[in-house]
Amino acid sequence: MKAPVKAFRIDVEAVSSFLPSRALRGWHGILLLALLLTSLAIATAHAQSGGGTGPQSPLATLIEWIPFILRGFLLNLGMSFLAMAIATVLGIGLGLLQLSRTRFLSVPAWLVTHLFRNSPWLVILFVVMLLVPFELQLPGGGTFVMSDWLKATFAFSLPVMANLSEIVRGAIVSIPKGQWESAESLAFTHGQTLRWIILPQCVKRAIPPWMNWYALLAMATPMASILGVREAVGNAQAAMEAAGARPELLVPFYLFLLLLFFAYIYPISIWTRMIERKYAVES
Amino acid sequence: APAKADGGKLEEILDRGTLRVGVLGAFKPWSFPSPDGSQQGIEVDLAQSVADTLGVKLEPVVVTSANRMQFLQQGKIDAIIGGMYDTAERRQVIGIIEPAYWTSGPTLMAKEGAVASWDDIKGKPVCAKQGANYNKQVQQDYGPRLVAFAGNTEGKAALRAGKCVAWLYDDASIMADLASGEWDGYTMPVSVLYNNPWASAVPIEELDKPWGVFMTGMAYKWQADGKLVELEKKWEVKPSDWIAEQHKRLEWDESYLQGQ
Amino acid sequence: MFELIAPIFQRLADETGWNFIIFYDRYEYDRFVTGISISLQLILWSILLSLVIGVLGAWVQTARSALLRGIVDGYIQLFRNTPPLIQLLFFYFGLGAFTPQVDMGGYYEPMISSFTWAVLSLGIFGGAFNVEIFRSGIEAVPKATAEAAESLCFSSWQTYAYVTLPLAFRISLPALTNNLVSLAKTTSLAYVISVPEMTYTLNQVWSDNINVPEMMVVLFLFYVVVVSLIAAGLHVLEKRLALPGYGR
Amino acid sequence: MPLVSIKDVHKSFGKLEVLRGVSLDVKKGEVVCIIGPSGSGKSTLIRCINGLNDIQKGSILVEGQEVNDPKLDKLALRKKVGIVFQQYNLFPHKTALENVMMAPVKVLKEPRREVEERARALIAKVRLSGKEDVYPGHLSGGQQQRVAIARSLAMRPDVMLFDEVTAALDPETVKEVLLTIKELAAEGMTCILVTHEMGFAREVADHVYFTDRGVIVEHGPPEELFTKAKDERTQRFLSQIF
Amino acid sequence: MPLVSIKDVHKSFGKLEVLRGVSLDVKKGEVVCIIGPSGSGKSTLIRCINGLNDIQKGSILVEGQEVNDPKLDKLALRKKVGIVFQQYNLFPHKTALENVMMAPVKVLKEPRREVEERARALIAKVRLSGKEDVYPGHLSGGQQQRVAIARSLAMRPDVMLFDEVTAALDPETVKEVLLTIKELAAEGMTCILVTHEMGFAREVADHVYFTDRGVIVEHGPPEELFTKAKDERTQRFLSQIF
Ligand SMILES: Nc1ncnc2c1ncn2[C@@H]1O[C@H](COP(=O)(O)OP(=O)(O)OP(=O)(O)O)[C@@H](O)[C@H]1O
Ligand SMILES: Nc1ncnc2c1ncn2[C@@H]1O[C@H](COP(=O)(O)OP(=O)(O)OP(=O)(O)O)[C@@H](O)[C@H]1O
Ligand SMILES: [Mg+2]
Ligand SMILES: [Mg+2]
Repeated sequence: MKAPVKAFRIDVEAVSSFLPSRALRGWHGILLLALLLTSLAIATAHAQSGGGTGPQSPLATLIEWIPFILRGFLLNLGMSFLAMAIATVLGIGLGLLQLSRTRFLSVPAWLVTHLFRNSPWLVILFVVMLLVPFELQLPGGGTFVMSDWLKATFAFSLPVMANLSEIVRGAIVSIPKGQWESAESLAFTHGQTLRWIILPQCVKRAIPPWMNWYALLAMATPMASILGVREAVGNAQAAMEAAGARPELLVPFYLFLLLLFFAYIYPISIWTRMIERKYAVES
Repeated sequence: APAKADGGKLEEILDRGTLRVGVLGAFKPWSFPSPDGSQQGIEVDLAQSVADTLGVKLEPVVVTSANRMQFLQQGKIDAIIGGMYDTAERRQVIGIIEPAYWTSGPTLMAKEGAVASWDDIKGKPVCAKQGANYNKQVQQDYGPRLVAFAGNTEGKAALRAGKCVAWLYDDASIMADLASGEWDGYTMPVSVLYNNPWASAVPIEELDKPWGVFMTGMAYKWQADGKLVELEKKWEVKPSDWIAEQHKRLEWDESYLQGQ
Repeated sequence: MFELIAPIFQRLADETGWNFIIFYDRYEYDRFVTGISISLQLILWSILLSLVIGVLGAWVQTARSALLRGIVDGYIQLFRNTPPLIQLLFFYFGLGAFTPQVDMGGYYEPMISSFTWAVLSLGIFGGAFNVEIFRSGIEAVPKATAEAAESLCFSSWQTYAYVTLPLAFRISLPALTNNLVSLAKTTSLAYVISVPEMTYTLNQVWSDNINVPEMMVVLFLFYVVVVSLIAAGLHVLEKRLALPGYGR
Repeated sequence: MPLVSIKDVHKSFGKLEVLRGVSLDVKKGEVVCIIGPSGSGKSTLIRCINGLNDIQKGSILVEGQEVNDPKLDKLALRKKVGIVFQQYNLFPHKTALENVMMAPVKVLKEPRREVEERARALIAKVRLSGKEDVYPGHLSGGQQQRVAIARSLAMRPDVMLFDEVTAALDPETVKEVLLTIKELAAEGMTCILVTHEMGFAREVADHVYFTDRGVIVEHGPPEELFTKAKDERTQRFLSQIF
Repeated sequence: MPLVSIKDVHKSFGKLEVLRGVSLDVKKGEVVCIIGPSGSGKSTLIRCINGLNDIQKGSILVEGQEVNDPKLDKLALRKKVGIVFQQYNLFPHKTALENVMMAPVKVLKEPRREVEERARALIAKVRLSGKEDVYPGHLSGGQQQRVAIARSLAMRPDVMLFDEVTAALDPETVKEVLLTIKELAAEGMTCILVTHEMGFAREVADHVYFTDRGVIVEHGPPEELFTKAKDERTQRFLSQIF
């Protein structure tokens, strides 16, 4: 057996030298799984088209509708970007409020954080979709129309906001107290210390979990289809209906959706893990 | 934005140059997407006829049964032509146009020989659509185990996969499915319950203003001049007795002109 | 129970308009109770299945065979990186069409009900995370401890079962708590394949009775309570299992 | 008028009385060392001087201004009083130069160009020319500590507090840091030092204070205190050190 | 026939040759000590004896059975050969008693009642009566090490291997552990010990082997080896130790 000290050193080196090959493996994984999935989709489509009486093979139907589904997927992407932006802004604010010294602010912030962290996304989605009005009266007198996808976007941003709030809080708490003190002794105000000293140091720690939550968020957007938003899943279902609701369409269509999301999310996961390791080695 | 006080909705539409009609997203053959993403179907054609008559462009807006009334109230759409039942509660919030353009009620679709009457579904799994307003009634009257899905596609797929004994839905839609040739071996074994007309609608304050009156005229014309009969043929829907009857009743007898 | 609370909520509805129909209408009450029971069963079985998968998967990941490890790795990546909603739909509609069924005359009593599909799908989804959690737990168990077991004649399976796993389980508990809580929340997705669990049931109730806000409150409360109970239970377990003398 | 004047200061953490009536004066240009056993309240005293800790009783005047006056502008105080800790606490996400420049630029809003010039001069003064663009993580402990000193000096304080600035360093790098402080003292900077380096205290201090259990037991010029301590506790402490 | 017979064993980790032809015989009831500088292959040798490491060349016979025979039942071998490591490696989730009982109950499927009786006797033997229900985390290092010895003995081995069992202990507790081993040896248990405790080796060993860089440099009865070492390396090693 290796001596413990040595083993530790070897491990650290192994991790850092491992990075490129790890990434490579990741790309291999994508290729393999993508191949597997497409071949599966094609195979089922073919196998079933043999006995089918429909005018068109399932595969041909799928290919005909792919642009339509992809257009829906663009909405998934759009919703995920926008929701993440909202969640980031609100999450940072909420995280800071949680640390506020006045209990008037910190207690409600804590409550909001934990309420949204502990509720299922679907339930939050229902709440926002059904209880938030379609039109918001703007203070300026105008009205802001909340279309379904916008409301869904807002709904998705809430649980992510709550989790980011916890991440921000955790990251700030983990900054050594000495950083606050030395900034204070250099005449930085509380706000300046936060803005210039603490938050910049938190960013690095928070990036991997932030990306992780983005991936989870992007994977949650199909839920909007339940409430009629025409994103990828909703479009795929509408396409199946338009193509005659033939049961042999289900496997290829849903497989295609799985593949679509996998192709988008998997690289993000790999990238997240690479960044995580890089920071782990650096610190 | 709310309608202008003076000219009303009709003027607003003409000024704007486009007509926004709320239609359902995946309701074949009334309104469903084509591969290029645009909507098509019977209701889209009806909406198109309104736009053509006004000489404006049609912009179909996909709505859901849950949000269509709010959309109309908020002015996001000018009218609904979206498989909507005419009910007393709805008449309180939106302007339901008479006459209706279609009629339908819940019925069952099942494999031949599986179900003979409504009483046969007691205790058995029946697929249904979430949010359909007759679900609870059917449940209480006939006692099936309702398995409700968010979309028609899933509900019908569940029927096909044998996950339920029948599919509880509007007869108009079931007849269209049966006529499509995709459902060989399936029938509509029971009569329609609580038959109900489908009506188009305008904002309630417009009902007696030019826009509502105009739509009433359109709805009358669809029946009288055979537009609906024609659309039944175009979309291969099993001709409905009600539409044929309405057509006969409302078609203006022009025979008196012959003697002149 | 029902007799006890019904009058109170009936009065509440009459006087304030707060329509908690599930507490005073027999039909809705029965639906609601069924919903709770189905939801709890769904959560319980999904969690159990995910744990079994996690344990087995993590064990396979310690195996020598690169093929086996590759398969488990592929499984993890596939299920971690696709939306659970689509997984559910795929399992239920896609695979559900190929599974054996018993002909009940016109309809088939499927061997695998929608409830079972939900358990399978959610269990496999949650399991993908558990495998990784247990694996890192196993990696954290000192190799020497396992070696000591080996030198005491434990077979590799016995070492895994009696030494590595119990220790790895303790190390993994905090991460496991997170994942199981999140899995419990994800069970609400079974709604899309019409498993009459809580979200589905209350959704039916509010579409039939137009009392959305009231039912939303009930729904929120239900999940907050369930999630807190699971988390609290696991915390107790964590305390109970804490290795004596090894402070964290 | 002394630059820093401490009178009968009392300070408790909860029930623990850490300072029990400490008085001490520091004149401009003077170098004062505080020595004493661990836990005797040296750090607490020094932190009170720049307002990081508040006091329960007594007064601390810096240039005639009461530190503990709630109406006092803390910013003005901290501009006058620089402090360097045992843990150097550089900002790890900024280079050495940026660490030095940060407070003048962000807090005092001085023009960047001017501050940069001064910062480079300060880095040269602590003998770290060439390390301007290096991040703290890549500097040795002694180098980091010298950057911390430069960072404090960049605010142009009137008095510098040093709290065991070499305690966390290896003997190798201790010297560099002490040398820097010695030069500073030679240039006329008013310094208050807490230190365990008796040789160094003896060499640079104008006056040495010995604290124990929250009071000043004895004080005087270094030769006197180190060789002819009157108090028995002082003698015991010094005998242990050497 | 010797109980353990090692002949010309070669063992490499990758390119590193750790054992380069080691031969050694241990008779029943004999106590053998292996000493030598760090990295000379002592642990490796001992681990080879109970099959935790495999070898590249040579043969290791335990009771006439070849350890490295792929057909050999490792379980049977390990029942015969107990081993105690420097890191005591108790199972932290089991009490002392459970640690001792686990292998006989789970692996040998012996009846619980019987095993428990034996385990209690063993715990008494290593002088830990009263600690049966204590978890390892609450035992001192020396106590843990003695539980580890009892745990090995519970399998009723024919020979015990000890690999620097006292190296991680504080001087206080070293004695207790050595005492336990001494008693064991006195009772006639065959023991192979790797140790740095020369005094102890001298006292208990029947035969001492000195290894360096993967070979046995010299061996003999302890008085001889410790006082009249012939090899220059042995002398140097011994002179450093004392
Ligand atoms: N923030 C605090 N809360 C509670 N007690 C504290 C705090 N800071 C310091 N103390 C206590 O006050 C006493 C004096 O601490 P101080 O750090 O001033 O001693 P010191 O003389 O600097 O010792 P050292 O030489 O070890 O740095 C100690 O008993 C310490 O535990
Ligand atoms: N699993 C392993 N892989 C690679 N090298 C190893 C392994 N185990 C031991 N070694 C190497 O083999 C050599 C001999 O190690 P061994 O542990 O047998 O020495 P030792 O005589 O027991 O030393 P010590 O007194 O320090 O315990 C060392 O150089 C060590 O680094
Ligand atoms: Mg101190
Ligand atoms: Mg060794």
